[in-house]
Amino acid sequence: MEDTGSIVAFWLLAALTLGSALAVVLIRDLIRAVVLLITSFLGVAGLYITLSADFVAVVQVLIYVGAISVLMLFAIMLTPRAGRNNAETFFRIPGILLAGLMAFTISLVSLDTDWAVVERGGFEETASAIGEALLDKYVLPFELAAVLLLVAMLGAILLVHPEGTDEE
Amino acid sequence: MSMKTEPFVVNIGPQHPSTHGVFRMRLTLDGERIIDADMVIGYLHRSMEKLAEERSYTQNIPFTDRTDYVAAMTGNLAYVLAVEKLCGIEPPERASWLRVIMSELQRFASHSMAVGVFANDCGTWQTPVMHMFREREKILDLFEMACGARLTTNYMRIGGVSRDVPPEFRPALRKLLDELPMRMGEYEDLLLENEIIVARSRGIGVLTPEVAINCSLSGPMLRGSGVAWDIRKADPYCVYDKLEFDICVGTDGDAYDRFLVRLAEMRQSIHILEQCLEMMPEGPVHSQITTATAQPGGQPSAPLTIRVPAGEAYGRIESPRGELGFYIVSDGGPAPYRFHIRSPSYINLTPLRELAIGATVADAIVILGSIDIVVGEIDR
Amino acid sequence: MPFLAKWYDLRDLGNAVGAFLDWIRDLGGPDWIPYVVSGLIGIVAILLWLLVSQLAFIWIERRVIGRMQARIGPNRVGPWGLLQPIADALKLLLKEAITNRYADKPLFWLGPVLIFIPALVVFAVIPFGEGMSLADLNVGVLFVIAITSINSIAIFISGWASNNKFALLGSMRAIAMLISYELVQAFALLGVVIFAGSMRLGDIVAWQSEFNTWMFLLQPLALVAFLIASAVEINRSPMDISEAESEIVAGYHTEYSGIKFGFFYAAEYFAGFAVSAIVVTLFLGGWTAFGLERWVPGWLIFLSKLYLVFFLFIWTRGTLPRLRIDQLMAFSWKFLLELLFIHILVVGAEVLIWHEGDYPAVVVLPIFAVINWTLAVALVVGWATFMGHLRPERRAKRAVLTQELGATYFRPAGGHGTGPMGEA
Amino acid sequence: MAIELEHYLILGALLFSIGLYMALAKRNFVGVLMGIEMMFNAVNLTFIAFSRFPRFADMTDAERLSGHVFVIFVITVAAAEAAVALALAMLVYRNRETIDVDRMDLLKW
Repeated sequence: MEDTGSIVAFWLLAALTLGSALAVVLIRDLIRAVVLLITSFLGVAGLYITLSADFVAVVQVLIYVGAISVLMLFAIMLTPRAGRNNAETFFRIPGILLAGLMAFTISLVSLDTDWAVVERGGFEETASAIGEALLDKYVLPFELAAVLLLVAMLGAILLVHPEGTDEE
Repeated sequence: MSMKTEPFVVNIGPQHPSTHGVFRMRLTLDGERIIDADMVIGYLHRSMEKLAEERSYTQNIPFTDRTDYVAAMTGNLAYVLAVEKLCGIEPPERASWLRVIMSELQRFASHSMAVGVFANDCGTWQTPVMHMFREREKILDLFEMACGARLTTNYMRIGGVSRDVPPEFRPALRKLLDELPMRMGEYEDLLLENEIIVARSRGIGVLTPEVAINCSLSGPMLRGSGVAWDIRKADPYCVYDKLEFDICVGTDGDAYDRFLVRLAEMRQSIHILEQCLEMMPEGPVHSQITTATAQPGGQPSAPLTIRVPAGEAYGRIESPRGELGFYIVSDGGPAPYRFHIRSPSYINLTPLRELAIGATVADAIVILGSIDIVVGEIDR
Repeated sequence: MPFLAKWYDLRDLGNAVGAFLDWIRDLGGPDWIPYVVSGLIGIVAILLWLLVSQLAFIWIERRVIGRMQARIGPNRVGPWGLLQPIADALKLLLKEAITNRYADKPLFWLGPVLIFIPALVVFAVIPFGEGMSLADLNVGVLFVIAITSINSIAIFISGWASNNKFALLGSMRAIAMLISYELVQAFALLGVVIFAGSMRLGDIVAWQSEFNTWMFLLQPLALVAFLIASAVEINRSPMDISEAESEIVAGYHTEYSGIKFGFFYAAEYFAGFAVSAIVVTLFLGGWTAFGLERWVPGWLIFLSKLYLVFFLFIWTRGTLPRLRIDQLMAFSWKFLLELLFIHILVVGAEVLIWHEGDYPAVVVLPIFAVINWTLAVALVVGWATFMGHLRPERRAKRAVLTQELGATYFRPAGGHGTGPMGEA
Repeated sequence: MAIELEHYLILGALLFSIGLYMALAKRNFVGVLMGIEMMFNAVNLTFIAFSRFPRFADMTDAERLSGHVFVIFVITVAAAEAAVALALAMLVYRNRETIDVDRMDLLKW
């Protein structure tokens, strides 16, 4: 990826993603943190597009931005007395150490390794190929994911359903 | 939603698009469900009952315009009936007929407001209200013809009405009556049969007849619960005993039935007005002014003060909202000793708390709309 | 200038843009400049068109609803009140934009801005005419669904940041609705995608033009479901529950005034145009109209269809009452989704039969249309009956007329009785 | 400077570390969940990056796209996980009126 557009796009999106991720850590107010997290998700979706993964990018927007963040907002709103403070526990220092170590190690390894990449260019179209793969090669995981989603949905409903009330 | 949330308090009103004035509902909500409701009234209190004790009997008539400002004619009528009962005055025949015409026109106008606003509360974007206003305007034109005012009519007088209707009144009313049944058909098709209004109001705010009677409700509220009760039949005043009409009752006692009863009563009003046009006699319109009067220029006016013997009287009529009664105590002086209004809007609010609890916010608005309050009458 | 040469061909405004770009390319300079310029031209054109359409439709909506409500509508500012929208816009600009003291200020500002994004970005993938699309993505349909889901975030933020109970209630309602109807929307579009075999909006239009049909003729149920879901998406009556005026004042934008309210107001129109554009593209043949596009510019056909669809939303607003939130949710989960499941199954089977058997489209498509229309009617009627919609306590009725003073006609809901039950 | 695989890997590593820190150190349950989602995102990013920059020249496009398929599964699982986790948070909140992880120390409801 050597054209100017890709390079500019990568750096901009990387800055957006990491910047808002850092802001999520630092900001105190939980609602604002979720809003920034959404920005971060959108940045990741943009990065997917630079990697010519259009289907995954759109799915990222649909699921992470449209669904999971809304769920989080709901959870924050439905727990009003829990406080909206996004503060750290006493794990702060070990957390920083561990995370720093992790970042350092992975970065070092990825820089150190010879990835022997073959430049193959981006994909022409991913959606149909992914669809075929899902329903052909990966049909069992696909079905399992469906079952998992169903189980998760039922579980979530059962968990939050107030005891002693019935749907009319 | 069945998700459990913290209860929180919402003030619907006093400034709110659908509290029909300055009425306030303090709702405690669990999500969208109402778990407690508090009615706060008094934002439009003008101390009418006390003020009336300082003014002569005739001077008090304009007050009755302003209690229920959506139905001023019936307010006038109930008051003058009470005073006439106290004095033993019998108004001339034609005056009684005019009173019936005016109160039925008023009933139609008031019910069309109630129906339109109810549809608004169900969420139509002003359309039924505007259409209802079209008919109401024509009725107000008739009022203007008869007494010069449109909203606060001040038409009834103790002993009759302020003046006879002009000659063009009759053809105008005739024209209106020819038009109204068609409009009513339209409203019944578009509102009564409307799927969404049915879905929104059926089974909402169910009042059983027992509760309705125990809360001493009256008017469409009571009839919506299936109790066939109408002062015009039970205690006929003016010339209602000579007229033929039906009591319209609902069968489920829900918001839809109250709405339904109002629409049906509008048809009955048309029926009554038809009979009035046929049967109304000529003659004087005030007991103390014997000549059948000509028009404004040379018209003698009714006396401004009257002597009322000591005693008490209760005059009641079927106003568009229910039993409107005036309880007058006189000590023989120029002003009433006690002037009490039994206002139907106020009493019809009694069951609102019970109806609202367990409903959703949207339902509460529909229920309030089906009660058809006029804040001026609640607070007086 | 040489690029003017091709302007005579109004059938495709892309020609003019292409000529302009060629001219720029000929001037030299880096190769990315034409890309940027073409993108900018597209964006500016779409924005200008949106603004003009919006101003026009504010006036049209007010006049039309005025007619529907037996009144005249705006008629004072300019001839026939035509300048009313401009006066309104000026008023909104000059009004004080109040920020509630306890509002979460950054988010309060963010809300009106964010609400624009989905409505505007959707237009990137809409083909206005042949080749007149800013970016005809190959996942266009999915993109549309994904982008519109950002709406719920914007609404939540503005409702939350207002720190107002009505706003909070409104945004809760809005999100609950949007999430339920996103599914309906996706399923309605799935049928279209299955038939057309592509998620690219341009391909779907081409498919409809190739087989000389409009998608709604083949899939009426999908169109109806999508229209309903769109009405929810853009908060149009009878689904304007999240800003229900008679209940929660103005819902999530209760606290907004001045130009910030103007943003919400404008975004509502933009979103309306966006869903109308999607409906036109996917169900009504886009910029094609059975060969008419050979004589009339495609974008004109597209725009006239779009305005007609938008008129439909105005019409419902002028006529229908509002549903209750739980009824609307139940309608999505218990009615539309089930119907769409069956619809998808049938559509899938049809496409399978068609492609396996390799039948000619002229024979197969009319048969499919008949099957799908019959199925749609049967499903709606059948499911409504099954859900008890025809039970007497859910139908309209008339008042009982009686002369019998003091009788009680009350019968508990669901019971069957006619005469008086006893004396009161 | 051209963008290579390493850029994406380091970006992923940084995002993962931020997520890890949040998951470890945040007090609020939703904060922890946000960290976990961020980690998912970081992993997904590396998957997509590896799929874009393959190691073997003879891989077919379908084989390269298995990374995308995996990401789809990860997103599915993340959605399911978020739903259940937030339901759990609601449940904890209902019983304890808090969703701070360091106060969920009863080992029972």
